[in-house]
Amino acid sequence: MMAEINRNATQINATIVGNKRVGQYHQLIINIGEISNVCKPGNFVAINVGGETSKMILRRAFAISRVSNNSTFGGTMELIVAPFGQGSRWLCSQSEGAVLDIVVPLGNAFGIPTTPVAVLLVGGGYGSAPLFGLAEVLNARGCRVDMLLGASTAGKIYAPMEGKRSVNSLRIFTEDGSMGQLGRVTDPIATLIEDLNIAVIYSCGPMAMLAAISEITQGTDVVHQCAVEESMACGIGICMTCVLPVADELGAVSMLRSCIEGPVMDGANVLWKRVGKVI
Amino acid sequence: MMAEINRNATQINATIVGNKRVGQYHQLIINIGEISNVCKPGNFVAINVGGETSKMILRRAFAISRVSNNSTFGGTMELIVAPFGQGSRWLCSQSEGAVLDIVVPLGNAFGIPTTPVAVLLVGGGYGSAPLFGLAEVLNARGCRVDMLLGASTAGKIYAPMEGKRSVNSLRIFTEDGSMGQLGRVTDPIATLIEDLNIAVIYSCGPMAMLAAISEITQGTDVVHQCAVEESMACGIGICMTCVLPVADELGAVSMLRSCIEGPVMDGANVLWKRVGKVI
Amino acid sequence: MTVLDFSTTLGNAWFASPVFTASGCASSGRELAQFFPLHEIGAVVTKSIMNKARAGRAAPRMAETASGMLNSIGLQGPGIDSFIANDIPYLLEQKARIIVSIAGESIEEYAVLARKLRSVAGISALEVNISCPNVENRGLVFACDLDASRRVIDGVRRATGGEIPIIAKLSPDVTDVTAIAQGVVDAGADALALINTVLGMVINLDTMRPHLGGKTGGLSGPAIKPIAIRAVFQVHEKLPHVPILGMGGISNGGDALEMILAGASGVSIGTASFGNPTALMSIQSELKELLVAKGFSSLREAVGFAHRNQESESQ
Amino acid sequence: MTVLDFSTTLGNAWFASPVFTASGCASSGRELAQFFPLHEIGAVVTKSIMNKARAGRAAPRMAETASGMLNSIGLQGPGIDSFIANDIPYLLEQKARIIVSIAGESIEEYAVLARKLRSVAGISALEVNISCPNVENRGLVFACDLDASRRVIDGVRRATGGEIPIIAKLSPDVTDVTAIAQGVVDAGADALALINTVLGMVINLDTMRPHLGGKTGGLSGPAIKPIAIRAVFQVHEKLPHVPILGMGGISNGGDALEMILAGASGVSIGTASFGNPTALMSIQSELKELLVAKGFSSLREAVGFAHRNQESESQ
Ligand SMILES: Cc1cc2nc3c(=O)[nH]c(=O)nc-3n(C[C@H](O)[C@H](O)[C@H](O)COP(=O)(O)OP(=O)(O)OC[C@H]3O[C@@H](n4cnc5c(N)ncnc54)[C@H](O)[C@@H]3O)c2cc1C
Ligand SMILES: Cc1cc2nc3c(=O)[nH]c(=O)nc-3n(C[C@H](O)[C@H](O)[C@H](O)COP(=O)(O)OP(=O)(O)OC[C@H]3O[C@@H](n4cnc5c(N)ncnc54)[C@H](O)[C@@H]3O)c2cc1C
Ligand SMILES: Cc1cc2nc3c(=O)[nH]c(=O)nc-3n(C[C@H](O)[C@H](O)[C@H](O)COP(=O)(O)O)c2cc1C
Ligand SMILES: Cc1cc2nc3c(=O)[nH]c(=O)nc-3n(C[C@H](O)[C@H](O)[C@H](O)COP(=O)(O)O)c2cc1C
Ligand code: FES
Ligand code: FES
Repeated sequence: MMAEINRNATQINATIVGNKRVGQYHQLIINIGEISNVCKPGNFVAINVGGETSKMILRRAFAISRVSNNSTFGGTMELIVAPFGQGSRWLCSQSEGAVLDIVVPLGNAFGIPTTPVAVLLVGGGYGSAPLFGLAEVLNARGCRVDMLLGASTAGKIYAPMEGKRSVNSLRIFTEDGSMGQLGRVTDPIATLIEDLNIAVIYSCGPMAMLAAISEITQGTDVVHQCAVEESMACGIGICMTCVLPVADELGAVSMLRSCIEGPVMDGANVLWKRVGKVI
Repeated sequence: MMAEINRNATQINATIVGNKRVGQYHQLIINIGEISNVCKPGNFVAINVGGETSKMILRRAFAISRVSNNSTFGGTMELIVAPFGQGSRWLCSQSEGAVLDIVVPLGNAFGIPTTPVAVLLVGGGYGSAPLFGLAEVLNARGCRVDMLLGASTAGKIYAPMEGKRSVNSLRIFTEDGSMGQLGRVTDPIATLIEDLNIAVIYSCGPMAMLAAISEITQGTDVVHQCAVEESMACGIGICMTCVLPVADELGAVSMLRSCIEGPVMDGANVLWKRVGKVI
Repeated sequence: MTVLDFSTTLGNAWFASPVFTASGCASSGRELAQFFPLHEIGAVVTKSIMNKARAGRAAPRMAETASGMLNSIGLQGPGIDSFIANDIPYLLEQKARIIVSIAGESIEEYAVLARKLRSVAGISALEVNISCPNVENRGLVFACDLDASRRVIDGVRRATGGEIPIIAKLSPDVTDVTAIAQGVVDAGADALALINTVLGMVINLDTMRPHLGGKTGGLSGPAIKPIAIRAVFQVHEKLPHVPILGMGGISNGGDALEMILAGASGVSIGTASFGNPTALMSIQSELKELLVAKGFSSLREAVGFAHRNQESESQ
Repeated sequence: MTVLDFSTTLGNAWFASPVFTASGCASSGRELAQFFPLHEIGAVVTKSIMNKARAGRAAPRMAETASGMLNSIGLQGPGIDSFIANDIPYLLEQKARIIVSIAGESIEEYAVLARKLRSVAGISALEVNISCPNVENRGLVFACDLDASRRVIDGVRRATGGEIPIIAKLSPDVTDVTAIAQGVVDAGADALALINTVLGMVINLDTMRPHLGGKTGGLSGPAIKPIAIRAVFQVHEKLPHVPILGMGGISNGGDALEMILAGASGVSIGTASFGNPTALMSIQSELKELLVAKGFSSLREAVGFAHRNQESESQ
């Protein structure tokens, strides 16, 4: 396994071929040529921000939302970026034609069931981004795919039209009720597990949401594959900053690097209460 | 006098209305509105470089080449910028419409003779920039204005067509002979002083050129007004980094700030040999 | 809307605002007066003054570095007599609050300076810059030597007779800044200023020798902010009742708040003014807004909040 | 075209290139192997290893700062036995040169580590990271205490019997880094590595408490380069015959040359690899080109050139 760390990862100069505002996010389309063939749902990309004279020395990580292998530009990948701080704002301000220094693909991928089972996809904010690409793959495997998306407000829901095609149902929750139902995306999960006989939950979003889902699935047979988001200095496994406390089968806890042993982790093994504590 | 330090200096957001390559330089036209009325030949501007996320924390100083008070954009100033290092390259890469954070006008101005005398203007590299605006003023005073420009090579000579109108003669020297005469701009000065009965030399260019001119004028009655270029952290007199050893009438030497007691200095008073030494 | 009490105190000196200039980064005030009224900020901390006039170090005196700069000025200045005659009256005329920074090459020189300033009206506090080479002890910087630091402050204390608050300005270039802090407080310092610049060097790749005329220089600017925050935090933890004037890389209101939460009762703005002559004004207004937004009703409540807030952490 | 001798030596260890990874910034090498062949760089300096496995500090473990970053990893690692069993064989298989960094909480732990490594074939040198808290002495960092530093190196020296070169890695957080350097060289260090990170802190403005789980962290990256250059210059001036592995903010060939001119015989690349996984490759080729362009025929000629070049200054 170890010899495969960062396998396929390549540092390239890639051109932005699309930058569109979608609600409070930017949808970026980036030309990555043949690399799109080796990107899997769950992988992320690490992008240099700020240019040559930048004081920001670390890359920013973004989940790959979707790849397209035969677009007019050759292979492309799509990112959904929230203009949050200095780095992401810089990225969102780049125009078509701008060239980015990126490392891609990074991290592990969502595990795909070998048999067609019922799965639930849960996304918080821009966390929905990788779920649509994942839905297509699951769909192709014959899985029944239902999706829940949540955010604080309508502008932070990312739910593209085409994405809906691969899902059986899509329900939206906002904390201010400005779109879909008023409430949290985690509210209906317990009921849905029962009603739809869910075998796997795939989730991506804020850590608190992932922890809440793990609490719901705890003690059940439902597998919880969650894409975590720890702050990362390197994205390639050399700095040890992105760790989370994770238990192995025997219960031994270690601090695993979420960049190479994640971002997809088994939610049941993450010690959510001990995140941010010395173990 | 002290109460006048930085008088007229204003910090404004100013829009680039023109950016054109001229030889190895960029000619930038920047809209400064009514401030153009208080800019004098010799003054400089201090410009923030690199934008919000820049690691360059200090402004860059540029001589104001010319101002135009009734251009189509309102008042504008022209700069001639050599894309030398990170800051100036960034500046040269800014497009029309880009907004710059600038402080202008800074520094003192060339002294203008009260009677019409013969003057010689000597520029090295982009140092010629402020001399054309100066020539217009001198010309209006009835002075006979001759000009010498020098550089290592043709691409580093800045001599705009319109600028030549205000000068009686213009001779160009390049060290590689690629334009004008082969040689140094300082070579003909001694002879010209005699032949044209020069009263004042105005110079702007590398420190070595200014020092060489001071050596030529030493012991003569020729006044040497030179615009020096020390590296400046603040440009407004608060940091004491830009100092030069200058003697007063009694011979007492002090370290004067070239940003507020310059950039124009009396070449006869600067202790050129002690620049870069403890005094 | 909350009415914010933005005032602060250093020893027995009261200031309407906690935002000050940093010594050596505002000359004696005149140069900045074109950009904002000097009486609108907390105080002008003047460039460290010595007894005699001084020409300072050879050029080049500065090098820009990544998010910072090195300087090697060498305390150029007109000497205390000229300073008292020319600069203090100007600042008083502007109704500016004045903190005079003094520097010496011997323990006696500091005392002489303090004696001369004791009788000058209108000075709010003395900042004692002990990051100077002690010519009587192999040029060892006072601030790097616990005993020398104490003796300087003790001498200044005797000379002023306790009439003016003494702010001892410390260097971060020591193994344990809290030990020096404790020492100078024991010797009579009413407040502490930290940090002075960090010793650094740049080699010029053209000449292939040290770029600065003085070879080494002091590193300042955003690059050193984490070092400054750490030093202020450590010292406030050890000496919670000693007011601190915090500085090092502050360039916006958020930076100022960070420094205050770490334990500073006031902040000095140095290098930021070079890149932005109106930095003090914008930092002051941003800091006010942030304090209100965070729900503080006074600056004082925020001082050292990062220490008090530690137990209340939820997860 | 000049044929450049790019090789260097640290003690009796020879390396084809002077460009190494920095400890803790390349894990144990595997993770970088996808980006370049590990045998093409001078050596892999592995993450500091302790005797027992260690989980390290709580998250968050990093904060980006202006042109730098803070980290607080707390020496997470698998322990020496696992390291020898799994990581060394991998590196040998890659034909990488190996420098093993060791860290301990007691003088004895360092000696134990050195003894275990003594018999392992294929290790070019030991880097002794003494920037660790000494649990036997109030958690005081070894590197901040002259006597403790000497005793660690002395213990390691005895344990290795002089077979492997010992590189003592120093902290800049001391009043006089040259005194510590002198001390560890006297105690048997063959070479010095400097600098380790600078102690810093960031306060999180949302939580209003220290951002890092471990409160303070180590500052690295371009922000600290001037401090690193100064430290290397000072130490090389005092100990011109002791080889130095220089590090701190090196991110391009020019930075590496600056470090070498200041006195380093080799350079370690840390934080730059986080922003750019192929940094070592580009720095290596840029450094080669620069040395040739400057007219050097060997790396060795450039080492400490900024000192020798000082008298020859023309103006
Ligand atoms: C695996 C992974 C996938 C991600 N996918 C996406 C995505 O699809 N869309 C998107 O908008 N964002 C995504 N993020 C978060 C994205 O990296 C941050 O929004 C971005 O780093 C914020 O940086 P900034 O410079 O704007 O903010 P700043 O606050 O200036 O960042 C300062 C530092 O904190 C780190 N940081 C800040 N916020 C986060 C965060 N939420 N997670 C991790 N590190 C953070 C930054 O990387 C940087 O080092 C992802 C993060 C990770 C680790
Ligand atoms: C009064 C004055 C007038 C000037 N007029 C012009 C002009 O009209 N056109 C023009 O192209 N340039 C002019 N310069 C020089 C201009 O400021 C520098 O070219 C520019 O600062 C180089 O910066 P950089 O970021 O590209 O280079 P870098 O090498 O990245 O700069 C690093 C640091 O060194 C300083 N520096 C580098 N070169 C110089 C220099 N030659 N003089 C002073 N400081 C320097 C920079 O300001 C910066 O702080 C002038 C400088 C001064 C002081
Ligand atoms: C050019 C310059 C000159 C300085 N001169 C002095 C001085 O005379 N006395 C002093 O105590 N500190 C002096 N300092 C240090 C500053 O007051 C301040 O402590 C330091 O620069 C850190 O703050 P900053 O990062 O905001 O600049 C000087 C700093 C700079 C950059
Ligand atoms: C994330 C991280 C982890 C580090 N871990 C170690 C370590 O285990 N042992 C050590 O001696 N130094 C460690 N260091 C310090 C580096 O080896 C190096 O001395 C320092 O970062 C300065 O170099 P740089 O600016 O190139 O990163 C670490 C640095 C970072 C950033
Ligand atoms: S981000 Fe560096 S190890 Fe994961
Ligand atoms: S540049 Fe600061 S005093 Fe002149």
